[in-house]
Amino acid sequence: MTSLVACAPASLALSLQVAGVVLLLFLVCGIALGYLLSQPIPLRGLLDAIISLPLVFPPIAIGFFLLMAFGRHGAIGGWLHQTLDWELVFSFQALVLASFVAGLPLVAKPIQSAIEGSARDLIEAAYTLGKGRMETLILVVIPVVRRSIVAGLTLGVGRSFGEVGITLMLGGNIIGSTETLSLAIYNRVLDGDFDCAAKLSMLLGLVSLGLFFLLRRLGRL
Amino acid sequence: MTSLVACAPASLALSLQVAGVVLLLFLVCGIALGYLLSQPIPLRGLLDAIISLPLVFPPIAIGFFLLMAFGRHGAIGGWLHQTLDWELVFSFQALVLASFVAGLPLVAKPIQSAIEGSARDLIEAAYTLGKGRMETLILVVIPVVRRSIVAGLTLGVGRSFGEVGITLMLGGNIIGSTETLSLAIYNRVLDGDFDCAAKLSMLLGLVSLGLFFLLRRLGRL
Amino acid sequence: MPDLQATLSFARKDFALDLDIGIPADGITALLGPSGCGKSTLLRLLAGLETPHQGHIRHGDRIWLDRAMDINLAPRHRRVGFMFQDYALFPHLSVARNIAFGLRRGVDKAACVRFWLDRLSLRPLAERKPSALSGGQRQRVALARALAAEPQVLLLDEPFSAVDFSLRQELRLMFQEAVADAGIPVVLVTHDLEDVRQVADRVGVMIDGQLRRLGPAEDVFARPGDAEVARVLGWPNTLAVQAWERDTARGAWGQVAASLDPLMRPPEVIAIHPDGPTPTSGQGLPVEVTRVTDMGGYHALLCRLADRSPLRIHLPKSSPVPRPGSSARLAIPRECVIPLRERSTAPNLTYPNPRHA
Amino acid sequence: MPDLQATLSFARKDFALDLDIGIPADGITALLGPSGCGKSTLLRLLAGLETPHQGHIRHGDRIWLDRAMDINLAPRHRRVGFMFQDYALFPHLSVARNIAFGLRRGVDKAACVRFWLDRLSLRPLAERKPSALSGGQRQRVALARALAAEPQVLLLDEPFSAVDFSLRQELRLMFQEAVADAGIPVVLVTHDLEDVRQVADRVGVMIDGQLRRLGPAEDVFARPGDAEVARVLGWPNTLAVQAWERDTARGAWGQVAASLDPLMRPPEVIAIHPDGPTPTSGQGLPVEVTRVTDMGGYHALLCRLADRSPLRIHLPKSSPVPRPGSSARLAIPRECVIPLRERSTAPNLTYPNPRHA
Repeated sequence: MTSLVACAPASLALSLQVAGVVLLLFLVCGIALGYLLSQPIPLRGLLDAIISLPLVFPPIAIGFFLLMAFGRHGAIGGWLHQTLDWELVFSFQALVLASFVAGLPLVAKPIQSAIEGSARDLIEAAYTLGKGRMETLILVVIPVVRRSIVAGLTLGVGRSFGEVGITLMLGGNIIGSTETLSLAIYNRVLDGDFDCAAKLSMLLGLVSLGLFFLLRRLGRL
Repeated sequence: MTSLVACAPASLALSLQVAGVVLLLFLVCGIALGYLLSQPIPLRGLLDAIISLPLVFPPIAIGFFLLMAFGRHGAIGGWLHQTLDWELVFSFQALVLASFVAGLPLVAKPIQSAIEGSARDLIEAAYTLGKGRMETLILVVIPVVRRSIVAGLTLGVGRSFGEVGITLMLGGNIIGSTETLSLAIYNRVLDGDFDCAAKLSMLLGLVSLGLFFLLRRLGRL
Repeated sequence: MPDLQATLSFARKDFALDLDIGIPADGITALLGPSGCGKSTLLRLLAGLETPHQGHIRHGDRIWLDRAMDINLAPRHRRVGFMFQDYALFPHLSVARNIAFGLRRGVDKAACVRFWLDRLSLRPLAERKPSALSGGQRQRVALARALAAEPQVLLLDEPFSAVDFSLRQELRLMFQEAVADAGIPVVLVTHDLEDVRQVADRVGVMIDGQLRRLGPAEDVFARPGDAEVARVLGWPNTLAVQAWERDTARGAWGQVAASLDPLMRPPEVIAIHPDGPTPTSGQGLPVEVTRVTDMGGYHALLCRLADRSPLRIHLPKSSPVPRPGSSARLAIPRECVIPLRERSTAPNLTYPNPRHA
Repeated sequence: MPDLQATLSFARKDFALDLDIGIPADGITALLGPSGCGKSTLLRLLAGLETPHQGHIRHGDRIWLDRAMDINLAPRHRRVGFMFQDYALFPHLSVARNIAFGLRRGVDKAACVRFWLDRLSLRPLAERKPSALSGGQRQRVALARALAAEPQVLLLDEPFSAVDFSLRQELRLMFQEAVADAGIPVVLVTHDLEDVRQVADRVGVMIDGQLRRLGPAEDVFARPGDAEVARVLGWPNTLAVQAWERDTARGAWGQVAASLDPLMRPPEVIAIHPDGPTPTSGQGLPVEVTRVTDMGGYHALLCRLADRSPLRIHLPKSSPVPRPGSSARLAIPRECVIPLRERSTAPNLTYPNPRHA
């Protein structure tokens, strides 16, 4: 019997760090995008399509395209390397990017449809009562759709624990550096260490079950 | 430049076969479960929870638990091995099971909410007009929510092309046998064959884009 | 002609329904009540779309529901024609196919559909989908669909509320003629007094899940029984009485002379009939006139009493009309003042089924 | 007191709106029309919640919208009080906070909220959330919230439709008193004639996205202008005329004597006022009486004419009433027969703004 920490020395902390950073990103971008998508803005259809794409697009393919773009010879990666001498691929930031891309539609879309479903009249009422867009967002939209915001964040963070496809490609599954909890389970099974794999699966399962019941209480599953 | 088939000799056919079998399964189980979940049946909450779980539960962990259950020493796998001399793990059926588990909530849940949203009155109307449950399903429910059924099936099949986590664990990523398109891309990148990986990613991307635009036309994304 | 008898108890969250109702097979019974009183739930219970916690429903000699004996006929075996508030037409079927949907086996489908298309003037719309129909047309299709299935009971939930005002009169007439010779119990739930006045032979009033009054329409309108029911029936002026002195009722609003039934417990409320009071230069109830409306055959005066509570009276065109904004005194004839309890506690205000009376 | 003037063109899918309207700052203007006529869209255009394709809106001397000059004031700068049909109260805020939401800067918040709580009898509900209020209470909160923001124009979309019938009279009075001294243009959209009769000083009738009639309430009710408008205003009897012979109008329904204006194009429709006709034993229009209803002050007769089209007449309580189901003949006095065109084509039926007249 090996202890949990001995099974995957860095993975638990790494997954928690990724989840934490992604949660902050979702808190800002998810709410902002959900609000934007519910409003009649120009190019809304395109923005919506880009955000929604990962719901259907295979993660491995997304990961590959991101790898090509952010790799040292890619369009964005090359520029980053030359100007900032910074390489995103196979780093902590790559893991965050993977989780962010995979989870963003799960955060923004429920917020969008909650606003469209129950806050449209209220937004208009706030406008007629003299409030601007920003005041309306803070005073009306966020408090009214708070349950959907929590649900969206839960789904998004849950996805970050489970994400494999993009993470494999962009993170590289480097033990001790970009080995997340999910990948650690896979690696332990490959090593034949089923005892560790079971422990890590239980841990991940418990976290997910917690998120799952939170979502059901919010009425969003 | 290598041809697509040379890149992954069996993967394209394998992914299409998995998608086809899973589509048939979804057509029966997805609609039946969507209808059941929309009706006031006993244990509905539990059934709903089991079907919805993969939306939050990490695929690698699901894969691990299924591997334990269906492996030669697992509860179900051991029985299958002893009575039928059949081993599911690392087989074609394992790939189907992986896609089915991952995609089922994406099929059943939209059908359920479409029925709850727009067919509830119609179902009751059919009952008062002398029809039973089965007649009502065929004469009223399926025609009325057909757009949601197509959308659900599209999402489910799309997921089968992109599934990695459960497939890795349960299928084993055996080249020539359980190497799906998504896994083939991963394997080519590991081999450093970026040319092949790009071609396969483009292929997978085109299929997914097709499904994606179908879904947007159905108004479901 | 089998009647419908039901005794039902039903509870859900903050709502409870508890009543006993008998509906004969001739004429139309209208159920009125404030929103949330349980009118629609009652219809759903009768149709079998909800199951009561306790209860008994009998149609003629046949038992549809008996919780004690564990009998609960499925909706499709009750043969109830149910018209939903939004009509619930099948959107993927044409008008003709909607009407044909519930036809019994052995019926000549084409002939039956043709009959109902003609009966409700729907012939030119036979091949349209419901989405291409107006509100009034949908209403007629829903009625034709319900009646074509030869129901044993017809239940209608707000049948005219989704229809434009100017069409309602014609639709009410069509409805009346279509069900006139059906010879089945017909129950119509509505919140529109005009519906009730125009089509109902019997009126039931539901408040808080209870049937507080049921009887022939004229009788219910003339003698509502208590003040809550009177308000539901559109009686405009119900004033709380704080004290009785001999035959005079007093409140913050003023005082009027009234005839008291010595056997009755002192009434808590008086209702003032709008048709009797007239402005007077002598003694009378002081009011402030807020608005005068020409209603065609008469003038409607809206007034405020001393405590600002409203009073509505109707003056014949021949009488002089006070100016809006002016003060006036009203002579209130004693026979226009009806003393009422706020809420009747009599055990059974249900009007007995005429067949058993 | 600045008035509101608007000229608007707006189109969306199968709906187009095209009109010219002037609303003075005194009294209440009610807009009536069948569902889908564009009443609510007009309110949204005035508030700036929708943008017209062409148009001009002026409030007093200030231009709110001018598409030609690319001026389009945002809703929050128009200072329009808008009452939504479902009230759109903020569910997470108490009644008091809802009312305080739109208060201008520099206003004594607590005092202003207290004033409006008292004015609309909401004081005991100040700390409740909207979900704990009844329909009528929500309506009052929505009105208080709109008025507390000191709007320059007040727009109300079906303000009484979500309220139980028996409360509407009192709410209408409260509404009238609350806006009486505001001195701003008030526009109320409704489909309820009773709303209009009780609160409106001016009436506008919209049909198919056009303002077909606008004027003082009595004037519009008495002279609707054409048959479509008359039906919206609740005139019950409009009959299509197939032929005129001297002063007699004929149709499949029968014939009646009518006075023709020789300058007018031959009218396509006659309207029969329900208050004049009486049963006669001599010559008259043959009808079948379908229903007789006691309306309190009079009897309402619903009849079918020769072609089964309905006719409604009101008889004083003193006259004898024919039995339902019987045939009768009606004497129709010439002054009760109003010839109308089905649809007026006069270029401008808009009532001129009193300030410019």
